[in-house]
Amino acid sequence: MICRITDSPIDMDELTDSLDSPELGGLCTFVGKVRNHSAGQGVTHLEYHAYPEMAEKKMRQVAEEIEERFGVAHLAMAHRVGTLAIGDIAVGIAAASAHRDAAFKACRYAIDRIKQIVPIWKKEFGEDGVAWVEGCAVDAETAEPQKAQNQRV
Amino acid sequence: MICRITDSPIDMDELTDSLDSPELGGLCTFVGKVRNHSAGQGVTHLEYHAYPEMAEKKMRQVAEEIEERFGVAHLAMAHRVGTLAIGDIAVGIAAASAHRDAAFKACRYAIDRIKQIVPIWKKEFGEDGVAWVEGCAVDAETAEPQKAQNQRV
Amino acid sequence: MKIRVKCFAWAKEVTGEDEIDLEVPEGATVADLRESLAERFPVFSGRMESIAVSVNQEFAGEGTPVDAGDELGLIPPISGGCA
Amino acid sequence: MKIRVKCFAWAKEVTGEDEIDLEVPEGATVADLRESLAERFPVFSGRMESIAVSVNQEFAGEGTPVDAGDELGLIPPISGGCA
Repeated sequence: MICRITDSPIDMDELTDSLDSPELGGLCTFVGKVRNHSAGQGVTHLEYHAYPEMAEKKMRQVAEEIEERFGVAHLAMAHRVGTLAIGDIAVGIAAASAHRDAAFKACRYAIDRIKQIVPIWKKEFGEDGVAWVEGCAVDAETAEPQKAQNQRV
Repeated sequence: MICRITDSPIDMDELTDSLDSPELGGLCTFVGKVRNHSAGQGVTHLEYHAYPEMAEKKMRQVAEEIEERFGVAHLAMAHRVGTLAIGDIAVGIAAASAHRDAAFKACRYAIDRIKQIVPIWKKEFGEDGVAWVEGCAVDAETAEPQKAQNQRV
Repeated sequence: MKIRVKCFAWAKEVTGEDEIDLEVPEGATVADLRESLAERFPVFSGRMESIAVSVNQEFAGEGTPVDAGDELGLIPPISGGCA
Repeated sequence: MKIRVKCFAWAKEVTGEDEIDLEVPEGATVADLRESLAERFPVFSGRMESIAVSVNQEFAGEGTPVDAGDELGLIPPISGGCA
């Protein structure tokens, strides 16, 4: 199982190849790329920052949650950090299972959950300036996310 | 938009590359591979048969339904026919959108709907013999699918 | 009139043909096609309700007219994809 | 006692440091860490509830003890992924 923070380009083939097995009929992948727009304004590039050790630990937690919830043990996920251009892959996820329903659910849960609990931050450089994109404030007591506001810098 | 029945191996990179565009932040793919088991019995290989012209037409219908339902216009789908070995890709789908929710929904709808209305047949060669795997009988009046039983041959 | 009907998968296997010719009355519909089919190939009678008929590459209801110039097909239950 | 706290993203930017040292009483908790942080960097006061604290790479509640040997972090709202 791959749970990786990396400053190199993400190779989806590597992620999917890591899951290859003759009993797995369904493979669902998600690729998150840097868009040229965000909340109606143009974006020129992004910086992704992470707390790498904790981020990989939390990714492994996401994988454990997925195995518990959906019985899917064949997962690979990688998130890139550093400066990314439009079109670069920021995050890649692959989930394989005997049947498609579990593969889709695992992949969807992975990206949603990564955005909630994996300590990665996105700084957006756009037409209107620079902002930290802050999706989820983690509630200290429950370690569960709640909606946050972006911080302009 | 790719909607293709093919007797050549499916190249997922070709499908996803066809969707590349700077406004698309989320890409969801599904790959269906030949499993080494089905309904508890071992499978040695498969044959996929199609009514190719109608199949591609029905795939285009699926794409139209997806654009209507989810607003997702960036789709690529390919289904292979002929003799396939364990691990071969039978079907590949890619859906891209600005946001991930629509990409996931489009991709999931595509594979579910393909299995309902696109005239493709699977003949399974396994330990216990040979069978046509018949998932969906299409109701003639509504052109909507209903559950069918496999036919042994 | 004579109509030509494409056979796929199980239907191709039991007819032994890619295409079959059936005799139907002028002004025939899909229902007439089925009647002629069951006469010629009794094996269809037992599972006629699971076989769809396509007319010009669309699934067609029982009342749909069929003509010698139409592209007609017998569509056993499908199993697209996998998993 | 002196504790060392890692700063990330917005927290790193406003402190200007990868890590800061804070003075807290013996037997301190995350709540004490926050108090010391707000005194030293008043900019945190206005949005303290959106900053999570990690203790040894886990999100930690207000009553969690903090010790000089712990790996401590300030976690602004996260934005993993994209799209």
